[in-house]
Amino acid sequence: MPRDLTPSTIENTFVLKALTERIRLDSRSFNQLRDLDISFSSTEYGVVDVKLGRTRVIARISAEITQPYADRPYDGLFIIATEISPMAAPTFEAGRKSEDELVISRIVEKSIRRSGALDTESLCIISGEKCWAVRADVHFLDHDGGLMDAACIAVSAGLLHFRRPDITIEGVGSRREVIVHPITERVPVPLAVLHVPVCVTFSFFDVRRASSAISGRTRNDEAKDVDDDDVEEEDDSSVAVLVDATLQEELLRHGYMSVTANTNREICQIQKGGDMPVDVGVLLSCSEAAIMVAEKVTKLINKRLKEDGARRNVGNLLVEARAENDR
Amino acid sequence: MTVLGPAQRSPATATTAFLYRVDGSASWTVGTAHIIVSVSGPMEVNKRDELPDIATLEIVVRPDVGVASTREQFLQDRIRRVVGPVIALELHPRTLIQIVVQIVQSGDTKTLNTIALSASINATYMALLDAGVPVRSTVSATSIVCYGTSSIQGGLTTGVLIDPTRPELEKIEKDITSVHTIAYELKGGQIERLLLSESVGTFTEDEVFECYDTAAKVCEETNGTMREAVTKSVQQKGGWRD
Amino acid sequence: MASRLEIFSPEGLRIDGRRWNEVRHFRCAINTHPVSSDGSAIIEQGNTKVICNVIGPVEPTLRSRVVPDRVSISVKVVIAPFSTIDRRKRSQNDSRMQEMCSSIQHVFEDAVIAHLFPRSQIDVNLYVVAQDGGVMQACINATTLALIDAGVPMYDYVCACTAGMLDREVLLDLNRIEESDMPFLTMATIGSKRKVALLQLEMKVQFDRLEPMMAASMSGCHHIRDLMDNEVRKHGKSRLERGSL
Amino acid sequence: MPLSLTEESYLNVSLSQRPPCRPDGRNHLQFRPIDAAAGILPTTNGSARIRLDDGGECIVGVKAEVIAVSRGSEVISVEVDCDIVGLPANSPLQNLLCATLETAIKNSLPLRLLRITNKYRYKIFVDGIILDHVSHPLTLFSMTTYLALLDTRLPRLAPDSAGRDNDDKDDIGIPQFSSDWDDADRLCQNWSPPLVQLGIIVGKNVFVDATGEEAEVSDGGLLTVWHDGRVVGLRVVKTRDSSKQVFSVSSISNAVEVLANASRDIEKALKGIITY
Repeated sequence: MPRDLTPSTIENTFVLKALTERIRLDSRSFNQLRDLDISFSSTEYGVVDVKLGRTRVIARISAEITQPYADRPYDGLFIIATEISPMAAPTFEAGRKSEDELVISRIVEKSIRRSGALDTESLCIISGEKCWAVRADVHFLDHDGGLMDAACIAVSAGLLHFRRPDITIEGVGSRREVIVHPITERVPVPLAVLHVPVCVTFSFFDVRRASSAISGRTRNDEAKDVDDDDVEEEDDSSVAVLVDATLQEELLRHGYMSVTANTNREICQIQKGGDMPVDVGVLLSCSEAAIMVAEKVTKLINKRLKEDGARRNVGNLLVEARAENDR
Repeated sequence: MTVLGPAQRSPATATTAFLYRVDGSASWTVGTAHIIVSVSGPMEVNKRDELPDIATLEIVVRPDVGVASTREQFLQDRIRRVVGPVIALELHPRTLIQIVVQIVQSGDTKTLNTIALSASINATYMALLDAGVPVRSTVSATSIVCYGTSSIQGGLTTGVLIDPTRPELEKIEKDITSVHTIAYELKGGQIERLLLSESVGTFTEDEVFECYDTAAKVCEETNGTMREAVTKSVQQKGGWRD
Repeated sequence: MASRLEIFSPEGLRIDGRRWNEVRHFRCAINTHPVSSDGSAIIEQGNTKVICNVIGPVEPTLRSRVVPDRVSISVKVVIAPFSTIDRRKRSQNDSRMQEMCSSIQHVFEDAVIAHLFPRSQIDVNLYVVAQDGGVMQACINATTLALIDAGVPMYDYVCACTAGMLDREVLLDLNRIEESDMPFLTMATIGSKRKVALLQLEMKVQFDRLEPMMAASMSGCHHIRDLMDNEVRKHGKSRLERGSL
Repeated sequence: MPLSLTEESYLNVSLSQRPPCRPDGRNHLQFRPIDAAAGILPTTNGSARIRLDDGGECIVGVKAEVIAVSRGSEVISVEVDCDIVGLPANSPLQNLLCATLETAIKNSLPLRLLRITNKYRYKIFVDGIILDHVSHPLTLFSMTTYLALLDTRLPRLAPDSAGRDNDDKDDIGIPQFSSDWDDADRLCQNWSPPLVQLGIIVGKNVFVDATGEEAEVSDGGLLTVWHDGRVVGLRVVKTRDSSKQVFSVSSISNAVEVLANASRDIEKALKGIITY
């Protein structure tokens, strides 16, 4: 197994040739997502297994009681850990943080933590003294492209599925202490999730550069082209935009843009790297497409949540515990 | 003090060959523990850790929550002690065999560390088979928890839990007297040698021997489960025959 | 948080007296460190001051950085502890700074005609000495000027500008107070066409507000491109007269 | 660029002659042209930038923070930190620079200048960036710090809380400051900051503002801390990587006297830049 994953040049030219004829290797259309499957653990809250095609990610949400930061006494803590182990692909080393690991953690951080998906004020127990620290650990099991998207979907679904133990505060003034009721005694409490961010990655292919790569013209002749015809207005057809690229497409793409959107038509973050200039119109239509994908994914998450809720509610334990029952 | 009480035992399930980017993968689920192990290799090794006559064995253990700490170091060392002698490292000199153990649900309580260890050993062995790494014999491990609850009438009822789930553990956590993690080497379904015996707590000599016998029976059962899982996955994967 | 009224008065004046589509005072000096670097520039956009030194193309220091068919660009950003209102000493590898370095690196690896310098390296050192919003855009503009001063051939100017949205009002080129109070995006364009090299949005915003923000920041980029172009030509003319070209 | 053996011996001989002759024709007290500017950064209480002829450049920003202090504590809170581009964080050179200046300022700064009320005091942060240095950056950094401290202004208390400050009850909360920056009072109203000068010793001669090559052939370096018209600190500094740097004791007294004159001239020059 070679240490790095770059495919051979024959594979590259084959994929690029297919793209110039608007064909993808796994016969998906350009804006079609791979089949997405979300499953929740039946024995524990907050464990989500997301499969996006061959990419597989497990998110694990956990909570414990700690002290809030001094400068933000009314806010609980929310930490997301996205360390990639060599299990995802042998190119990732256990210790060192590789460059795309950095990009992934920054985008997931912006998509979920900075966009305020989890209301941290609701995590405060006693302001300045005790608060909940919610931690999301993302484990990357299999890397076939789209790690950012899978991680973001996994953490969002995990936050919705997670239940923290119920607590009561006893005593007054400085002698207050917190009693944590185990899940068997009291119905655990869900987290205050304000919106469901879904990250979508668009990969750009410059069809002109792709065709020149195939016809064996090196980049120098391509640079000559640029000088004499830079007047020619680039129409949209020369840029191929792929949604949810596989690892091979990811390694070959000339540029990418990651957009996080949610179902109330809000864009949480956009990160378009500098690797390939793209027309403004294309970027806008990509953001719109991201909202459609977000709606589709959120619908699937809610469907799976309902199924999981039903499975757990065998012998309608929840019905008995509901507040409306006459006491 | 004889060991009383039924030895309840939760069934274990194993699946293999579900990860595409690595050579071999396996998942082991017993009670509330769920471990996924991937094996890559024999592949290139970087200069620093190359060994002239045998393959370098690298084991990485990732916890389910939080960052790797001493608990993971402990698991790493024990897995290396059990799996190391079983793999025929000398057949692939100057190469690297990389084992990554990802604990999805550890099944242990805060203080214990045994369920994750026994499940990891079983999962690692299955992943090695799936990766086609040459091994000398089969390995299987189990966790045995002995507890003694003194009921109000003063009688001391002791019991044994084999690969218990976390709720069961939490129920008897206060009364646990000793915890044993035992791994056997089997050849042709028969127990050959004792590979690992990790015992924590207070126990008498015959209690330990009692645990060894129970563990032997359990390991033979686990071996059966492994055999079924491997035959199923080989049939699915097409195997070399058809 | 500054009250709404103060940020944008009904008469359409912003906190520093600008209209919605006015860029902050843009001053730049080229070839400011002739001795210690091949190309250098200082950019002042409002109160944000960035110094950029470019050394290159040179032999790559690390073997790992050698790319057989094109130049590799390494960017280092030093943010002075006194650059912000409350003094803050940043550690060298905090993730925000590393992300800014890699974004700038990617922008210029595509803007420079890279295949003319195979197996060589260009070092870009950026020093942020005063921060009043728009640090990323000031770094990108400073790097463009420094690369031009270093004589590195580029397809076109890379200019960056920010734009924000306050309720329904689009504001161009935000300062620190505006940046902390509303969602904004940073856009970098290459040349005068509608080509976007870099786009970064960090806070939640309604989708239908995205288009006006993008349009505003694009016009800002083109405006800054003209400002920088005049400055470069003026600098060139003066060097010609001084005969020191 | 390390010097070859012949260059080294030629330079050593020419520097240790009496009278010495320096490769660029300067006498032992002469400085190379310096371009200095103060008050260049809007976000600081005081700032300065100095650029030497050989490309060496340093920017220093001074910021003041209000900290609560226990009654009667005599601690003067000053923190000096600098970032030398090209060297890793807290390298030995950086520690030398910061430690020398921090102790120099702490020993010379009177406590009353930092006092706001009995419970609140200023903490002064001096941060420097040395963008490039060919010769030893100590003199450059200390001159820039001197100029930045000259330029530093601390805002006055707002009129109402200032009035109540005199009676000793001191129960006012966090002090409020007047936002009129022009009449903020200068830190160096009647205090002049310390100035650190590094001279190199070759044979019997002492040289100020040594270039990189001159330091390479020197027998050692002498550092003097100059404050209020007299030398208050002295220290031997290694100016070369090789360990065998040794020079005669007699040359120290002569060196101190030379460096004192140099410091006096520099102080006059730097004070000329700030127009009160």
